[in-house]
Amino acid sequence: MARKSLILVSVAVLALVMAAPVWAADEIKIGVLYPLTGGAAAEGKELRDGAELAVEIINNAKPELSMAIAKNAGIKSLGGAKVKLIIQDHQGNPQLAADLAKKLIQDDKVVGLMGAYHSAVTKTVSAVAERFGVPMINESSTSPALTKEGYKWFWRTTPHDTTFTNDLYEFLDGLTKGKAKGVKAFDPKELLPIVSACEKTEWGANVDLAIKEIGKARAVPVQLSLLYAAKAPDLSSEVQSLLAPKPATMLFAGYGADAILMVKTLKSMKAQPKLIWGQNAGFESPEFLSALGDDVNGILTRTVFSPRVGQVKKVAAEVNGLYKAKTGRDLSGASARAFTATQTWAHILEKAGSTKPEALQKAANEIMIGPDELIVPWKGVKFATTGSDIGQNELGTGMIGQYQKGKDGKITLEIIYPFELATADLIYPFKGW
Amino acid sequence: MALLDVQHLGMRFGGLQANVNISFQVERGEMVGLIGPNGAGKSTLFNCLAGVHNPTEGRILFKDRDVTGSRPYAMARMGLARTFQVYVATGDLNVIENIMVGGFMRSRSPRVSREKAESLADKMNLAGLAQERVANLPVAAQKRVTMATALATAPDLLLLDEVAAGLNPSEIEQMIDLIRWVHHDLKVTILLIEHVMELVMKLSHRVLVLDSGRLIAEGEPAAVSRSPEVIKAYLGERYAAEQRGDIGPRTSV
Amino acid sequence: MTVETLLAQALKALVSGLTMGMVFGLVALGLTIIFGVMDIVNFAHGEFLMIGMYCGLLTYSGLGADPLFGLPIAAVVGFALGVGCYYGLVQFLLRGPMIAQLFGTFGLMLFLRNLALLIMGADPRGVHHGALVGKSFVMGPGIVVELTKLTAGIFSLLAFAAVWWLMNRTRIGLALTATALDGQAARYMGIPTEKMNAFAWGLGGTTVAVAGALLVNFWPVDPNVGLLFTMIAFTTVALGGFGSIPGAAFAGLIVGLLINLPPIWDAISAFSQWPILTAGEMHQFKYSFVYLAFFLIMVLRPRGLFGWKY
Amino acid sequence: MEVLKRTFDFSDFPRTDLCVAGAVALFLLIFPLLPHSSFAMATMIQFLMFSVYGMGWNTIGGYGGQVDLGKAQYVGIGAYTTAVMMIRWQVPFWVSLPIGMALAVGWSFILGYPLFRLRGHYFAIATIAVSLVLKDIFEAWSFVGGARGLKIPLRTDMPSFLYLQFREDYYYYYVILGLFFVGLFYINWFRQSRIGYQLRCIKDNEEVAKSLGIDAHWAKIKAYAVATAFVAAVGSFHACYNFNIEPEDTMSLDLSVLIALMAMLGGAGSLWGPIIGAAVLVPMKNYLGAWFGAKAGLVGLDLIIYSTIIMVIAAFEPRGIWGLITRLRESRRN
Repeated sequence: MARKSLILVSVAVLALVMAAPVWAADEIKIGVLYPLTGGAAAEGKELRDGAELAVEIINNAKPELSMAIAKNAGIKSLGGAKVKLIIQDHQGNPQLAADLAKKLIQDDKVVGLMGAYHSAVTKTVSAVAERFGVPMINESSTSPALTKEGYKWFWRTTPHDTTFTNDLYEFLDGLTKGKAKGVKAFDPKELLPIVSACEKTEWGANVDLAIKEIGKARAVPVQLSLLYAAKAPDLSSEVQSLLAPKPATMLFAGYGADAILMVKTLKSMKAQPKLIWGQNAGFESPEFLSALGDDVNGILTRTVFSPRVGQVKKVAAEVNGLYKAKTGRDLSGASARAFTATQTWAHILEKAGSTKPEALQKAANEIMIGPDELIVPWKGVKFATTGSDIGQNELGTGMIGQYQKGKDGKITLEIIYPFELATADLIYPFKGW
Repeated sequence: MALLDVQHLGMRFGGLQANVNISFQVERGEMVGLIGPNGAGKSTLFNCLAGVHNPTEGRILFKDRDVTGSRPYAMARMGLARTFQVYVATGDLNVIENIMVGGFMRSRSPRVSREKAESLADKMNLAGLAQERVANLPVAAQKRVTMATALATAPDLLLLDEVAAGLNPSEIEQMIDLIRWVHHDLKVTILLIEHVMELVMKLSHRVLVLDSGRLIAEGEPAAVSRSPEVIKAYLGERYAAEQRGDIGPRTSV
Repeated sequence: MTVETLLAQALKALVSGLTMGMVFGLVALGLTIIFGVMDIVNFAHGEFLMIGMYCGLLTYSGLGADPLFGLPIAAVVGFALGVGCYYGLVQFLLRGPMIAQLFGTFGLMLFLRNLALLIMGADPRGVHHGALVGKSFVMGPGIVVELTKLTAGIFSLLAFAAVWWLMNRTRIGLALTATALDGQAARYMGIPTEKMNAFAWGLGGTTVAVAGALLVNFWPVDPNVGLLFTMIAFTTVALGGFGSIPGAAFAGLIVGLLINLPPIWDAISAFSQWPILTAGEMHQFKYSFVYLAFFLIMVLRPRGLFGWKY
Repeated sequence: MEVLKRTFDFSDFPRTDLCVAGAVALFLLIFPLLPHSSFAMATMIQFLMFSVYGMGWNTIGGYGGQVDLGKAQYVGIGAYTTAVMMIRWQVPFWVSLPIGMALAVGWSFILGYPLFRLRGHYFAIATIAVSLVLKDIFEAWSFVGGARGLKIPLRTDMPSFLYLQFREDYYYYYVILGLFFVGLFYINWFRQSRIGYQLRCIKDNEEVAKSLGIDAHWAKIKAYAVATAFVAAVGSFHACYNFNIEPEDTMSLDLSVLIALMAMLGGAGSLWGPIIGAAVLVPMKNYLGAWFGAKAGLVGLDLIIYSTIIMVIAAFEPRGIWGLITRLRESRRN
């Protein structure tokens, strides 16, 4: 018995005391945390593919691309060192993500981190990065609270929900003034009342807050807002409440299956709003489209990227071509943002000329990437160093897209905001199901 | 004053009147038998006394206090212990630990109750089985364990529930000696509920007879066994009794 | 808001609650059959539902047929699954204590869910076309009834009647009841209790898998969908009393009505602004009402509303 | 004195067990000095956390035989007490730890009274239900951050033992290791104490227990409170270790089930069971996930293996791994 236990113990010891793997010296390792399994696995794969494409472009000279990172192979100021991503799967679990972040920092000795999609996970990982003084760039978590901590080692390239919600109200305002392509000006009262429903975790609760506060400040208050449990079998009572004030504008924030169920329930209860808008995530994911089919026609979603950007940005079309050749899919909001964050890492490394944390911190705070470099339709990447949003990219902007069924019967996400980038006429009012 | 005083006790389950107007007393130091045919209401009465059921009528005085409707654990703490017909103990407690649990009622200290349990086990011929699980023991030993456990609570009155059922004649003899020892040496008053007449007749100072929920006779064993009421009550069971051959008063019918 | 709108909201909530309640009852039916016969709570119940849903989905996406043709397929798959789980796992669990049974079926739940993940992937999927898909009809002023839910509700009534008939009026049902009341006695009477248990699992699996194939006409399906229904099914079954078939039907309705309270509250709160829980906030506690009602009824009546087993 | 003696009295275990236990204790003490990966360190901390959770659950679930699937709510109470007090009033961890335990225990008394009127499956499901109600309340309660949760701000004076904020994990390791040993010795006292024996008797046969003067209802409530104190303490630690808590991760059904599962698989109702359960399941979960999940593309395979092991143990040795060891030992003796 004793012998057996001892064997068990020593096996456990061996399993735990696994030495950290050793990597070649001329590689710059960046630790990446994405949800490759679990509820957001599909988005996780998009993110990974986007980041890996960026690394390919960084590490190989691709003079045909009009991007700084494509000019030469590797990071020039570091003697052409190659970037290597070490990708870990956090399964959407904040605790596991924190453990993996520690592993990346201490065992793999990465120079920086990138990730982690879910706002709740990014929150935990950014705390680890801050504790260890390791720079972290976040590509796609949009909870405004993440940059309210005053962290010195956390930067976020994507615009956050306050920006997106501001965009939404800008859009509604412009819409009534006749700025939207194909729609004449009309009485703003037509868009009232506004109702909203958000799923109740970290992210949805923050979106709910932003929608209410910004609406109030702009004197278009939300009449009814509610939070619902995403892991629930039925949304009919929520929809009944939402429909009670006969809403013209309906705003949503949902992650995955709940967003699909919400639209199905709206349809079954014969909702007739003029406008349905979703705050990305569940409303922008590929399965939203595949599960609902034609039912999405006319629904709006906030996004940061659509293949249609290629019509107005040459570099976006070029990168999208490479991405499609590699994966067979178009770039999505997730993959485009992962690409941009990886690109930002390359610029920071180039500027720092070193992999020391302090040099990277200084470079990140000083960096300025112009709009021509980016595939996303932003004004650039420049991080705030003062104010209430430290580490936030000040030049990021959002977009609003609309699912539209084309003549060929295929559904595409057309850009309708910013108005100057619009790729199609807005379908307004919502035609119903 | 009587140790146990039952006054006009009645128990009704829905439409079924299991006990009707039962009154009797048990004096300190007595050994009383409670008999009756199947379905006479013995178990119901027993459960009322032990606090399992709350009687619907009448009251129970124990040590001059009204204990009607007290919970089983409260009855036990007041000094009324009981045994179980079938002592189911499937868990991981062994014999000595089972007895210890009884001892814990009077003492917080594991050392004190272990010593007490060991001395009881020794006296009740359980010392050799101390480390066994109760479920693995033969019936006779299980009966001794349930008695020892009850005795560990240092009761004033011990209710014995069919301690002889399922035992062979020689085991019954041993059980009789054991009960005498408990009564005499430990100075515990005993109320026996029993099917095995031999045991009741040999041990009891006084016998109570229940039939159809009523107390139909009370008195010394010999007198009760001649009572016409009692004989009539057992007539219905006569066939079975002849088969078993364990009913004493049959010859006097 | 006026009293009329309040009444209209209440009526809508009532209709919605009753239809949803029948759906919950249908989902819970299989659980209560299994519990009734052998005192075992099946944690994997929701996963059986999920498998039924995938049967419907694959009929649609794989064979290109109406998802309703998946119903018989789901019935066969559900029966095989139930019987397979019984002989492969549950018969061993029955020998152990309750805690082993709980964790055994919990393991089964994890197993089936992750098997589905491995095979089907994580994406939620839905059906686009079919006789029931996306159809609903208006019943009176503003009351909309979803056709899938209504069909499931009618189906639920039929299933309850059929199972009640089976349990009370047929030889096999009487044998099941005998097994449920006293397995050992039933064995002495020559009832093959092992087979009866397996049959109960098969029957439970069939009802829930068929429910799943029906629900996929409305609900999107992903490997985690089972969990959403499992807790509701548990409370429904416990509320009605474990093992009670009419109890499950009745408790399903109660649960359905309880989760439709928030819209009524919204209408009421329009009359005056309450300091806490203004319109909309009640939805966060939608399921708490179910759990609280369950807890209170349990404490006041520990066998459940119709329970005969403790 | 007797109490103290019993706390450290392991004499009823065979010598081989004590040798193994001593070796493991030594290993745990020197683990941070051995070469290790930080993932291993994080795994060890989780192992210790789940051991203490399991030891707590074992009092009511193992010794008392009441299948409690709602322990996560007390993890939440402990975690939230510490986080709220630290954020709002700068109260040190060591002060909020006992307060959190006291609050959780108080709540457990309120809940325990009605809960223990139920038995068996009804009890198990009711514990889940009340736990989910509390989670709903916390998700809506803005004072504790609602669904957005709470984040403990990083201090500038790290390492701070008072506020339990460290950069390196081995500090946390030794804190939780301390809790682990305190818990282990407490349980060792508990199992040999009056309440310990009484609970085991209740588990055996409640009728018998009552006839021996045991107020079974009250004894269960007491054991439930002890279990609660354990998980609330680890909850407080969890808040400081993670810096960041939400109802979703501290009060979820998953956590409740995991706590009970580890204790049960290791061997409910034995001193070593919960520790063995955590030692097997935590590394398995973490490392299987790392091996199969992302790398091999076999999503879900890790949990399939994991759940198969759960099913096999539940089916063939309901007393868990410790039961298996006991059985092997008995068969060797015979």
